[in-house]
This record gives sequence, C-alpha cells and structure tokens, in this order.
Amino acid sequence: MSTLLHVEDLRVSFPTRTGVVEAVRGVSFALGQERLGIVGESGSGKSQTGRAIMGLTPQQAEIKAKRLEFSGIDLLKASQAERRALRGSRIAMILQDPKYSLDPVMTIGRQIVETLRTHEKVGKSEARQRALDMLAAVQIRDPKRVYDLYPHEVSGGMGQRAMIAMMLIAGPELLIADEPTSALDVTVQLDILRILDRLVIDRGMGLVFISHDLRLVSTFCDRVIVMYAGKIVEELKASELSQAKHPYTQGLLNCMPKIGESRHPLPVLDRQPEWLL
Amino acid sequence: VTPADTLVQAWAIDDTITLDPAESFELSPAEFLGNAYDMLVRLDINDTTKVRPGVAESWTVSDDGLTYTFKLKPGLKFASGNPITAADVAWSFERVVKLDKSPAFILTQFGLTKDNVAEKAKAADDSTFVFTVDKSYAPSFVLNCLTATVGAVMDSKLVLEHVAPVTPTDDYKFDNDFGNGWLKTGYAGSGPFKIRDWRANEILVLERNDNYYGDKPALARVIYRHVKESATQRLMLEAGDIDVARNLEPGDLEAVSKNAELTTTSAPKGTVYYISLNQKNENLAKPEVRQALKYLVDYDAIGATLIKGIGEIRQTYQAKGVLGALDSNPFTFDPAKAKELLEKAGLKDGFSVTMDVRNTQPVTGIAESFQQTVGQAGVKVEIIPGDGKQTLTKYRARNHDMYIGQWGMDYWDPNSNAETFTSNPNNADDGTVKTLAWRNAWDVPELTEKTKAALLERDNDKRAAMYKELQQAALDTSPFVLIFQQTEVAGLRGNVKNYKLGPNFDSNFVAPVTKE
Amino acid sequence: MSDTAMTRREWLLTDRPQSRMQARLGRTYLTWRRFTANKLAVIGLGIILLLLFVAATAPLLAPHSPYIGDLRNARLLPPSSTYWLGTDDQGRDILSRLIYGSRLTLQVIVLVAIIAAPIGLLVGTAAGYAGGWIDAVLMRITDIFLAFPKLVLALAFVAALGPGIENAIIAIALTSWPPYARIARAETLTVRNSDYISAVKLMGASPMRIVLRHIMPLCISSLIVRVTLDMAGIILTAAGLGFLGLGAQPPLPEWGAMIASGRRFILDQWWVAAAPGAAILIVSLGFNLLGDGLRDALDTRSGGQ
Amino acid sequence: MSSMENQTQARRANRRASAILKAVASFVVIVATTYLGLLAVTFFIGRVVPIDPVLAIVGDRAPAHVVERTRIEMGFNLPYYQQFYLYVKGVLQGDFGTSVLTTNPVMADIRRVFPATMELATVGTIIGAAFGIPLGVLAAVKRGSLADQIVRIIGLIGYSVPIFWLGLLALLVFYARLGWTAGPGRIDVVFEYTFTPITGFYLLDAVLNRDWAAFKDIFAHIILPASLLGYFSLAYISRMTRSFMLNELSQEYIVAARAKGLSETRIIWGHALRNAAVPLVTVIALSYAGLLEGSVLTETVFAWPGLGLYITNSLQNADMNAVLGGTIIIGSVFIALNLFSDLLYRLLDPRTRIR
Amino acid sequence: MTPALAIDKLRVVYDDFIALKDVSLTVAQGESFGLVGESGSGKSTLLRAVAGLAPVTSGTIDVSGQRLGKTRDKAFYRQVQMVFQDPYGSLHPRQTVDRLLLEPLDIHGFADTEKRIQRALDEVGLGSGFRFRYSHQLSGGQRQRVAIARALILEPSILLLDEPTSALDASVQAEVLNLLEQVRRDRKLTFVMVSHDLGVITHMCERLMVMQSGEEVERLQAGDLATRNVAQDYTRNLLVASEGFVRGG
Ligand SMILES: Nc1ncnc2c1ncn2[C@@H]1O[C@H](COP(=O)(O)OP(=O)(O)OP(=O)(O)O)[C@@H](O)[C@H]1O
Ligand SMILES: Nc1ncnc2c1ncn2[C@@H]1O[C@H](COP(=O)(O)OP(=O)(O)OP(=O)(O)O)[C@@H](O)[C@H]1O
Ligand SMILES: [Mg+2]
Ligand SMILES: [Mg+2]
Ligand code: NI
Repeated sequence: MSTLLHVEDLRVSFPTRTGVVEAVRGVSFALGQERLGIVGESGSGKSQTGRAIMGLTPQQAEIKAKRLEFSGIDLLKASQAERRALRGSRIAMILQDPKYSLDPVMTIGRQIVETLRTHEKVGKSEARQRALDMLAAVQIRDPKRVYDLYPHEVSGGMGQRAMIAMMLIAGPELLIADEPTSALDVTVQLDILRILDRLVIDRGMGLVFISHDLRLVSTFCDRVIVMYAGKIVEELKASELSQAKHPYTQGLLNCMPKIGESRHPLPVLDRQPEWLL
Repeated sequence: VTPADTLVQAWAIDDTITLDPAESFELSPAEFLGNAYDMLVRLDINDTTKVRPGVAESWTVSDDGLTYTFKLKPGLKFASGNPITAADVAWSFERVVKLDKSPAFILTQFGLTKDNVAEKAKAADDSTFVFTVDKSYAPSFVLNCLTATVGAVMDSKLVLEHVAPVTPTDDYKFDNDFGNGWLKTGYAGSGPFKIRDWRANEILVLERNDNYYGDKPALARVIYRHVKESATQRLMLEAGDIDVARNLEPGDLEAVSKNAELTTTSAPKGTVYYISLNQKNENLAKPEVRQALKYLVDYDAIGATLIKGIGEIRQTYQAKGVLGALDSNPFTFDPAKAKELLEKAGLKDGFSVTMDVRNTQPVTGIAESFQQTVGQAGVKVEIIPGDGKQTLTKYRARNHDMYIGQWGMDYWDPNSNAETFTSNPNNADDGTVKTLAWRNAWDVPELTEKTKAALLERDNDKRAAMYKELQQAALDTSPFVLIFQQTEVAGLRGNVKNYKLGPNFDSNFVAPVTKE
Repeated sequence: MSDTAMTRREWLLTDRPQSRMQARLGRTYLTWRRFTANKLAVIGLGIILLLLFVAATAPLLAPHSPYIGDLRNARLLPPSSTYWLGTDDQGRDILSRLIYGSRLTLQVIVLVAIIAAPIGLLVGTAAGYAGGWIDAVLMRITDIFLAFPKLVLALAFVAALGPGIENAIIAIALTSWPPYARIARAETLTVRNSDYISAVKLMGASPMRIVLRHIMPLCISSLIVRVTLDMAGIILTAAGLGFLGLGAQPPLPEWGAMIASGRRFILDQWWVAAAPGAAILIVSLGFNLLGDGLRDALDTRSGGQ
Repeated sequence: MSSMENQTQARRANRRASAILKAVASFVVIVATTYLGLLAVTFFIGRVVPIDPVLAIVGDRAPAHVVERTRIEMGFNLPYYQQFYLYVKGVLQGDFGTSVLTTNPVMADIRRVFPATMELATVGTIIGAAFGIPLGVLAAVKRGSLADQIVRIIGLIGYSVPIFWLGLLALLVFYARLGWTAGPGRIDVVFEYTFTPITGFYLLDAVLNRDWAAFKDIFAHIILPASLLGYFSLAYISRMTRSFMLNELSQEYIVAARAKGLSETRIIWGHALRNAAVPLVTVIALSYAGLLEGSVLTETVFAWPGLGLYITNSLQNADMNAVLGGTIIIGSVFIALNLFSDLLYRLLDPRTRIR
Repeated sequence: MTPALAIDKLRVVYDDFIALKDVSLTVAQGESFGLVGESGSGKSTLLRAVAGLAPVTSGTIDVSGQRLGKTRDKAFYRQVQMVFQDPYGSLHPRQTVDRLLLEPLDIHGFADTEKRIQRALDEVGLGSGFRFRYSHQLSGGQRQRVAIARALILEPSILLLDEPTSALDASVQAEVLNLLEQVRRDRKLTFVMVSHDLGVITHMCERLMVMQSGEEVERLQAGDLATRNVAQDYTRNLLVASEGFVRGG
C-alpha cells in the first residue's frame, strides 16, 4: 500500500486580537489507501487539520509543517494555482453541513458539472451524463430530477449525497470528509457511510474521516487518530478502540449513554492539564 | 454651434404660462408676443416717451379727447394670409374685455365694459378703427396703453375656427371661450415672427412670418431654450451652443464682457426693486422710521457689487426714460442720520422686525446686506425666506412687516407705477383696488387724488411735472425704500449683430438681428 | 506603565467582576480598546470631536464675524492671510462662517438622529415583530412616505411648521425615517423567530418588552451604520431645502446653504462653495468611519473572537 | 399513476392557484391603499402650503376681481372634501386635471417630462451599477486594503458633494474646457426641425428614426448628467455590494467552491456575486426609484426638462393638479419597481420561487 | 392525581402543512417522558405547542389539570419552561448571562434577584466568573447550562427539553445530562424530553413515544428498547442505526 499523504508536525495558528490561537499543534500522520478516522471533541482542531491539507485555511492563518506532501508533491511549496489544480481533482473534501455548503442559487447538477469542467475538458452533454452517472453512483434514485433541483429543494441526506457526488466526480485520490453525517438523521447517516465505504473499496481512494462520534468511527474506519486541543493524543486501530490507553479516549468512550445500560450519573471526563502538553 | 439662420437664446422662460395676449401678463411671454403680434401703435425704442405706428398708419384724437380714430395701413395680412381689417382690431378689443383676464384692465380702465365694448371699440370701415374713452385722458397715456401686448391685433377669422363652447355662468356670460383655450399655445398674429412651438419650461420657437408687411427678419427662426442657471448659460455661450444668454448674473456678466469672442448689451427696464414697510406695523408706521430706513441701505456698495451691470441705483419709483421720471437719488448710506431719526421716533435702541424675501438673486443678497446695514442702527431684521409665490401670497394679504420685491410696469406710461405706488382708493382690508400702497396699508387720499388728476392732464409737460411731484412726495414720506432700476443684460456671441434690448420686454425686438 | 494604571486595568479587565458596575465599566473599556484598535475609526472620532470642539468654542476660534461682512471692499476675495478661506458674496469671512456653521450642522445631525432613527426603529421593529395587520398598516404608511417625493413632503412639513432651520430639520427627520423602518423591520424578521426571542417569550415578557429590550438593541448597530452613512445626505438635504428657501434663514452660516449660494460663483470664485463642500465631506467621512468603527466595536459577537 | 397521486396533484395545483390569487388580491389592496394614501397626503399638502394657487395663473399684477373670479372658476371656493372628491373622481376616470402652469393636461405634461427623467435615470443607474458593483466587489475581496479605502472615499465623495456643485464642475471641465461632451439640454437645437420624438425616450427615438446623427448628439448630451447621477448611485451601490459580498464570502459554500478547485474569479463572480445579486436587486431598484423621482438640482444645472423640476416648480406655484399627478407617477414607479424587484428577486433566488 | 401534562388530539398546522396530526399524550407528575423520531417528525412542534410557540388548530392541552387557552399568562410560564436544542441560538447575543437571568426575575417582579441569580448559577455549576460574560464567550455546554439556569430560575414544575444535548460533545453531553437528572431529583420536576439519540432517551426517561411525520408510531417503556421489545419496523430501524456502522450490510 503506497502512502498518499504525509503530514509531519503540522501547525496552524491564528493571530487574533487577544493573541495567537494555535488550533493545530504538531500533528503528524501518514495515509495510504485506507480509512483514517480523526476524532476529538469540538475545537480540538480536526477541521483545521483537514482544511490545512486542502489549503482552505483562512488567509490570516499561519501554517507550518516539517512535511506536507501529497503523492510526492510538496504542498507547502506549491503555488496557489498548483494547489487549486489539485483541489477537487486529486484531493477533495466533503463539508459538514449540506444545507450551507451548496450554493443556494445554483442547481445541483450545475454545481457538479462545474467541478468536472474545471478540471477536465469535457463537452456539455458529456459532463451532464457523467454528473448523472455520479448521482446514480451515490444512490440517488432519480438523478435526472435531482440534477435540476436547487439545494433547498432536497432533503439533508440527498444534499449530502449531492455534495459527495460533486466532490468525487473528478475522481480524487484522497477524500477528506469533515463530519459528513453529523447533520443527518441516524438512518440516513448509515446510507451515506455505506456510499463512502463503497467508493473507498471500489476506487482505492484514501479517506480521512473526521467525526466526533467515536462509535461511528470505530465501526467505520481502519485507523483512528484521537485529537485533543490541537494535538494527537493517541493513534490506534479502530477495532482496538475499546482498549484505548489514553484516559481522554477512554473518557470519551465511556461518557455516552447506551441502550440497556444504567449508569446514573454518567461518568464525565476529568480533564487533566498535562494532556495539553 | 448654432445654425447660421437661427438665433438661439438661453433664458429662464418658466414664467410663460399662456401665449394668449388677452391673458398673458408675465415677462418672457411679453417678449414672444411683442415679436409675434402687432399692435395699433408701438413704443418707439429710440425715444421711449413716444409711440410709433404699428398696424395703424396714423391716428387722430378728437378735441374733447374722447375719440381716437386709427387709420390702418392698407393691404396688411396676418401670418395666416387673412387680411388685417379694422374689424379684427375691434374684435380683438372686444375679446380682451369679455374674457376679462389679468391684463384686461389696461383697456377697461378707459371705461370699456362687456356691454359697451362693441360700441366703444369699433370698425368704422375696413381700414378705420374708432376707440372711444370715457374721460379726456392724456393722449400719451391712452396711446402708451395701446402698445401693451394686450392690445395685440388678433386674426379673428383664424381664432373663430378654434373657439371652444362654454356653459355660461354668473361670472362668465358667454357661450364660448373666444379661442382662449387654443391660444394658450396657439398663434393668430401678424408680427415679424410666428410662434411655431412652445413646450413649457423647455423651448419656444419663433419662425419668420413671410406675410409680415414690414422689413422681413434676416433670421429664419429664433429659439428660446429654458436654461435657468446663469453659470450654465455662460458655459453654453462660451461653447457657442447658444447665441444669447439672458440671465447672466454680475460675476458671469463680467466674465463674458472680458471674453474677446463675446459681447454684451444692456438696456434699462421698467422694473424697479424696493423694500416696502407695512404701515400696519406700528414701528414702521412712524414717518421718522420710514425715512431712517432709507438712510440705511448701502446704495453705493450694492450698486458696485450685487447689481453691478444688471441694475442702476434709483430711489424714485418711475423708471428712467418714462415720461415725468424724476432722476433724484437723495439718500446715501448714513447710519448716524438714521440713528438720529430713530431717536426722534422714540426708538433709540432700535427694534426688531421681519422681512419676507423671495429666494432669488439679487433680492436675497440685497436683503442680507440690508440686514447688516440696518443692524448698525440697532434695527434687527429677521429674514423670512420663501419661494416667490409664497412670500407673494403673504404680501398680498398684508401679513408682512417688510417685503423686498420688484415691480414691473404694466404698460409704458408713468401712470402705471404712479397708480400703484402712490394711490390707494380704499385702505380697508376688503378694498378692491389692491395697489402696492394698499398692500402696505399706506393710506394717502391726497396723493391718490393727485395721481388721478395727472391722468387727465393733456399737456405732456404739465403732466410730467405732476408725476415728478408725486415722486418727490414718495421720497419724503412713502414706506417704499426704492433701491434700483433693473438693467436687462444679454451676453452675445460676437457674430450676433443688431441685437438690441428695449425698455420693456414686449419691445425686445429680435427682427433686426443678423448673424455673420 | 505605572503600577496603579496596571491595577486599574486589571480591575477593569478581570475575569470575575464583583458587581454589575464593574462589569459594565470593564465592558466599556474593552469596547473602547476594540474601538481604538481600529485606526480609521479613531480618525473618525477625532473628526467628530474636532467638530464638537469647534462648535463649542466657535466665538473664540472665529477670526471674523460670521454675519457682518464688508460688501464694498471684501467681496469674493480669494483665500489670503487675512481671510484664510476667502470671503463670500456679502464680504464675510468664509472660515468664520464655517466655524459657526458647525453648530448648525451638529444641530441637524443630532435632531435627525434623535427623531428619524428612533421613529424608524420603533415602526420597523414593531411592524416586524407584531406581523399581521399591524405590520400591514405600518408598512403601508412607510410605503406611502417612501413613495412620496421627499422634497414635496419636506416642503409640506415646513409649510405646516413654518420656516426656519429647526423646522427644516424636523421636516427632514420626518421624511427620512421610512428607510430606517424598512431596515429595522427586515432585521426584526430575521430574529423574531429565533430561539432566544422565543425564550424571552417563555419568560412571560410582553410584546412591548420584547421589542424594546430585546429586538431593538439588535437592530441598532446596522442602523448606526446606515444613519452615519446618511449623514452627508441629510446635511445636503438641508441644503436642498435651502435651495427652495425653506432651510436656514440668512444670514445663518449653514454649510449646505453656503454651498447652495456659493454655486453661483463656482466658475470664477471656486472657494466660496468648495470650502463648505470640503467641510461637509470631512464631517461625513468622520461619521462614516466612526459608524463603521462603532459597529465593529459594539458588535459583541464578532468582537470576542 | 394512482388516483391518490392524481388527487394530491390536483390539490397542490389548487393550493398554488389560491396562493397566487391571494398574492394578487393582497397586491391590489396594497396598491389601492398606497395610492389613496398618496392622494390624501398630497391633497392635504396642497392645502397647508401657504401659497395662493390662483396667483400662479393670474400673476402678481392682476386686479382683485380677476383673482376672485379665477378662484371660483378653479373651484378653490369649494369645501376641501368636495375638492378632494372631485379630484379623486377625475383621477378614477383617468383625468388628472390640467396644470395651470403649462396649461396642458397633467397627463400630457407627465408624458413629456417623465421620459426625460426616466431616460436619464436609466442611463445613470446603468452607469452606477456597471461601476458600483465591480468596485464593491473589489472592496469586499480586498477588505481593509488600500483599494477598499479608496472605494470608500470614492463612494463618500459621491454622498457628500452636492450634485449641483459637481454638475457645474463637470460641465466646466468636460463641456466647456475639454469639449468632450455636449452641453445642457437633451438635444441640440439643430435637430429641432428634423428630430421627432415618438416615445419621449430620445435615444430610443433616434434609433427608431434611424437618425444616427441625432443619436450621437443625444448621447453626448445625456452622458454627463447621467454619469453624475450614476456616480451618485455608484456610491450607494458599491457600499451595499461590499457588505453583501462580505456576507456571502464568509458562507460555507464558498469554502466548498474552493474545495472544488474553482478559481477565485469564478468563486467571486460566479458564486458570491450571484448570491449577493439577490439583495442587490432591491438596492438597485430603490436607488433607481430615487433617481426617477428626479433630481431638481441636476435638472436645473443641465436644463433637463424632467419630472423633478416639474414637480418642484408646480409645488412652488401651488399647481396642485400637477403635483398630485407627479406624486401619483412617482408612487406608481415606486410600486412598479417594488413589484419588479420582487419578481426579479424571485427569479434570482430559487428559494423564493413558487413551485 | 392529576397528570402534569395532558395533551389530547393536538393538531398543529403551518400554512397548509400539518406538522402534528392529532397527537395525544399524558405525562404524570414527576415523570420523565421521551420523544424520539427522525428530523421533521414534529417533536419540537409538540413542545412548542405546549409552550405556546406553535399555532394549535385543534385539540387540547391541560397543565396540572388546567386547560390552556390560546394565550398564555405569566403564571403559566412560572409553571412550564423550556430548554432549546441549539445553545448557540437560544441565548440573546447582546446580553450577558447576568442580564439573561435577570430578565425573567424582572418580568415576574422578584425582589431578591441578586441571591437568585447567584443560586441559579451555582446550581448549574457555573461560578460567578461566568456571570458577566456574553454567550459568545461561553462554550456550548456552558451555554446550555445557562439556558437551564434561566429555565429553572422561575422554579417551574414542568421542563420541556428540546434536544438539549444534541449540539454538544459527548463528554459535555454527559455533564449536562447529569445536571438535568440532578435538578429533576432535587426539584421533583416533570420532564418532557426530545432527542434523536435513543441512548440518551433511555438514559433519561421512563416512557417514550416514537414519532414519524407528525404522528405517533408507538409508545414504549425505556426497558423495551434494551430488550428490543418493539412492535414497529420504524422503531427497529432506529435501533439498528444507533448501533453504528456495519460493513457489508
Ligand atoms: N478563523 C479562526 N480564527 C481564530 N481561531 C480559529 C479560527 N478558526 C478556527 N479557530 C480555532 O481553531 C480551533 C480548532 O478549530 P476546528 O474547527 O479545527 O475544530 P474542530 O475539531 O473541527 O471542532 P468541531 O467538532 O466543533 O468542528 C478552535 O479552537 C477554533 O476556535
Ligand atoms: N414555523 C414553521 N413554519 C412552517 N413549517 C414549520 C415551522 N416549524 C416547523 N415546521 C415544519 O414542521 C415539521 C415538524 O418540525 P419539528 O421542528 O417539530 O421537527 P422535529 O421533529 O423537531 O425535527 P428535528 O429533529 O429536525 O428538530 C417540519 O417538517 C418542519 O418543516
Ligand atoms: Mg469541525
Ligand atoms: Mg426539533
Ligand atoms: Ni450640442
């Protein structure tokens, strides 16, 4: 299995009025054609890690890394144009909430075609056909109808599928999914995951799956990175999550109420200052 | 650049609201009508105390001074091609009297009524028109009045084709409008120019009348464009988009006169500017106060600045050049003298008073200057600015304290101004003759009588002397602080020749104008 | 930095204020710091303070009388060492008139700000929150006023109230509220169904209380921006009324009226209109910058990050 | 297809029809009440202005009896409610009365002055939007930069410099000194005899007449005042564009567009501005409506025979028929523009479309 | 004993969309009742209808035996309070915690505001350090605590909880859930709680109702879920989904 992505000592910091906020503080990992989960509580830097790889960090942010390499391309040295050419075509990212991440005034079909035609020279009708195929691939039952719908006219699950179609149409080698299902109903959630799973298996794509839901990540991913306050506190195989060593990971696993379990009160995380170091 | 056969003038023509000579009574239409219509007699612009023939070739006055017989020039034609007959003249008079619009009094003051007009203004034959007046007025007065645009000779045949039916009422007993509705924008005259087109506040086009009996105008047409701003007019003149600029203010006038490509021309007009003092105000009613205020205008400074080139200081109410005009400017800016007078009036510390000022130059500037200069004698003037019609409404209702305004002659005769400034037949609030004296509640029975008497003096010299006397009385006692007489100016392109402004707007003749 | 200053600052910036007073002061201080961090806003504030200062000390600052001029000798003089900004057509010193005129300008601004903005705010929020027929009626009235030619309306008000600068200002204020009402209504509509307004409703608050204490404060910041943006327009509307003889009474040195009367000399004596024009520009710039800065500083949401 | 589905479809169609009907009804009510309000307020204004309307017709020097007679002729002696009733009756029959100042029917006058204003306002708005939107976009994209500040200053000058001042200055420079444009007025007098207006929109008329010389001249005349008005609306449009753009640029879908690899140009113009266009339509419509009111000052300086001048002039002479007519026109324009911007809004924003 | 809350054939219609179709429900005094169902199934609408924030077209609501009319009076709000789903949207953005808590006291004319605010903050585990902060200066969990404090400060007997923890991290969720349990115990409150998380509902509630498109699907005891003793397919699907991802399914 070849390594697609190398991240070494990634740091993202934001200058603010009250000082510099370090959102990501030295994250390192490598990714092959696998499903890598990143978990952690809100604000732990999951999204910023993903965005830094994509090159989508806000302008004022400062990104540093010893190494940030995507299939042999040094992302830090790459020009804006080069990175733009990578985005969407070789690395793609699914954003959290379909409600806000689709352009409200453009039909879903056009948004998908737009990605395709940005990266490949294809004719209009061919682009349309491929978009329809893609929609079908993400299990949309009536692609022709959905193609002409506006984002507000579809449900959350459908929107998320459209988002996935939009990001996958150019056939990326690496997909970063930033909480792709947390805005969705539990039942729909599983549909989406199944689609992603298929794509990874069928296309041999690398997947970074960002989520705060440990249970989901543990059942879906191959490997899991646990982040706390911008750092990786632990990295382990998904199947071994229940044997996590770090008290933070353990705490996260424990504090969720489960059906058929009666723990009153629920155990809560007791954050230790040394975790921050 | 303007076409060679067209004279383009920029002028504020927004006061034109009708082109019917029987109705029109404002300045800009007077010029249009003066050029487009002919009257029995015209003012001689070379000697403004005289009249010259118009449609009439000659005239005689009966010994009793009651009957005026006009002999018409033979073979004249209206612009329409219809012949001009004495019947047209008679009908024109009848029309004015029966319509009874604003300027009708110029004719009706000679005793014409709706019932007797057919008798008193009638055609003896095709070329003889006889006009009978009720008193033996000074002939100069009668003839001067007939030069006004209200005396225009109308093409009766043409107008009668355009009359509109009207339901008679108590106030208007006739079943048609004598073509008034049509003539508001229409034309039925015989002057050197025809009125071709008028779009309110935009443009008025005069076109050469090929049926005119006299010297045909050199220019095919004269176009008036409505442009209000002096600065705009100046720019257009400099650029050559107009040939004549008519509303230049002193600063722009000066610039134009310095421009080698441009010339200027000017003529004193029969319009005087004055500040009036309402005698209903107890302070202003004091004779000393009236005189004191006359010493508190800085005539020289105003003359040298605010009205430079567009007016001349004049403290008597008759315009220069009118029969019997008194050329006397006894007052100078003299705060000490004024203070003395105020002290005599018991107003040592001055007093407060308001002044209604319409929002146009130069009156606003003069008012502000006046405000400062009277302040030197302790009089505090509060200026109440207002749009023209607004202050006028107030003025006519006698609700003002002080008012600054202008008065243009109704017709070129001393009686016009004498009557309004120094006669007030009934000073009651419901008085019907609302002269300027009435508007300022100046009750002067003696002067009123004298004014009337001057009308009947048939000897021109004696008549002139009587008017001078009246003006002197006004200088000494009237509540009118006369300031200046308007000079009309025009900036011209250098190639415009023979452009001459007359003493009145209806005598601003454009027919002689040529362009090189 | 001295010791006491440090402790005072610390007291202000403490994480746990002991009283509402301290908290309020601390917040004010923070807002101030946020505000002063914005250089442009400080420039804006400086301009406004300068305006206030000039207005307050006009008699001391003005080198000449603003009302008495020398018509004969000093008319329309170009800027010189005696008359820094030249003289106008009555021979009055333009600088002195500008200095005194700042008082009128302030008056215009204050009156409009305390009449038009509150009316607009009240009408807009009330309409937006109440909805239904109240909304319909209020918006109809707003529409009528909005659809009305401004000048006609102002003229009518002046006619009803009588001439004079105060009445002119009131007239302007009474005609300029409809856009504010629109803005306030739009903003109200976006918050009226929010959970935090529902929460206040659940506290048992009356609609009146909700509008006055919970919705209005939210609409104020965008209103401030809009009002400050409109300031120049308001000063100029005053001038426009002056054009029709309904504004300041001569010889009041109202800036707009000064430009209006100076326009006659624009071709040859440009400074007569340029000086008040520049004054208006600077003051509106000041308000604009101040308005933007205030919005940013007052907006606690964006300010905290 | 099941009958059930048919039924729901019929119901939906029914519902839509009733929704449209409701919208139309409420629109009619809104328009009617607004008009009535406009009429009533204008009429009231006509009564409170301390100007004697008769004066405008007969002049200052008219004898007293003529004044009185004219007053009666014009119906000013009637009680107010009767005057109002008569007026409304006339209006309902399409008769707006006669302007005493121009002696024309008010409708005829308006047919003449309104196209003049509308032509000017249209060209002005086009200029304002054509420059204001890109400037606003630039300012938003380069927020806080020098470019942003410059755009702000440009806008502010547009706000704070009196238009008559700027107008004269522009005339001086571009007309008098440089000779780039034509002077005041709508068209040269040269065309007085050859050019016949058809619609009153001279540019359009020139095209209809295929009179290209006239077109050139008309264009040369309109460009200066229109640019001036355009500058005025530019100030406002650029400011609003900036704030709408800032709002859109902070949205999540912009991040998504970047993630797709789109170029910045495409993101800004294709996505952000496309979304900002939705509220911008209203802004532009409002500023257009403002220009349509007619700017008395511009019209004075440029000797433009437009609506603003007409209304002001009428008002100053208490020519209430004309004022009422003008007000109604402006009210109609306002309502129409509101409606139009609403429709456009719906067109631009799929979320508000009725499906 | 009269039930704390009795709802009978409640119907809510927005424009022409029926959000709630004749739902009936009784909750005993001191009971904790759960509502689950997919998004848009009408859970929030039910709570909002009780609170007087949704347009009721038909049906009745009784609170402690008292029939509610169209409008709610102040007294009602002392009895029933609600905590909203989104802690980011339910606190006024321009008000400090102090002001937020003062408002209800002020409306109801309480005298000892100082003490009550202090106590309310203590109760939800927020020190006085948070008192003068704005909501944007608080984390999600802290916000939700403030919202709970605000709801409790009027000492209501019924608390309507609309997904009070769904916007929070698991770790914070646990804290808030514990807090809710504790106040319920201390104050003998009646809870009606909405959640899409079956785990949370079974943890907190004794009885629950499953909803779908505005209608009741079935009504269960908390234990039934653990034992998978459910009758409806829809509920079964929910149960399966909450287990996590199963590959190759
Ligand atoms: N533009 C910014 N300026 C300053 N700080 C920021 C900015 N964007 C993010 N941060 C900070 O960076 C940190 C990490 O944010 P990030 O979005 O990566 O968290 P996350 O793990 O994705 O959380 P969540 O689960 O809530 O999405 C947070 O503390 C956040 O406050
Ligand atoms: N104000 C409203 N106007 C119109 N429709 C509404 C309104 N509020 C809610 N609805 C509709 O009513 C239905 C039920 O909404 P509700 O908020 O009760 O769902 P929910 O079960 O709470 O969903 P979620 O889990 O997403 O919060 C939804 O389809 C929603 O679109
Ligand atoms: Mg995130
Ligand atoms: Mg809900
Ligand atoms: Ni030209």
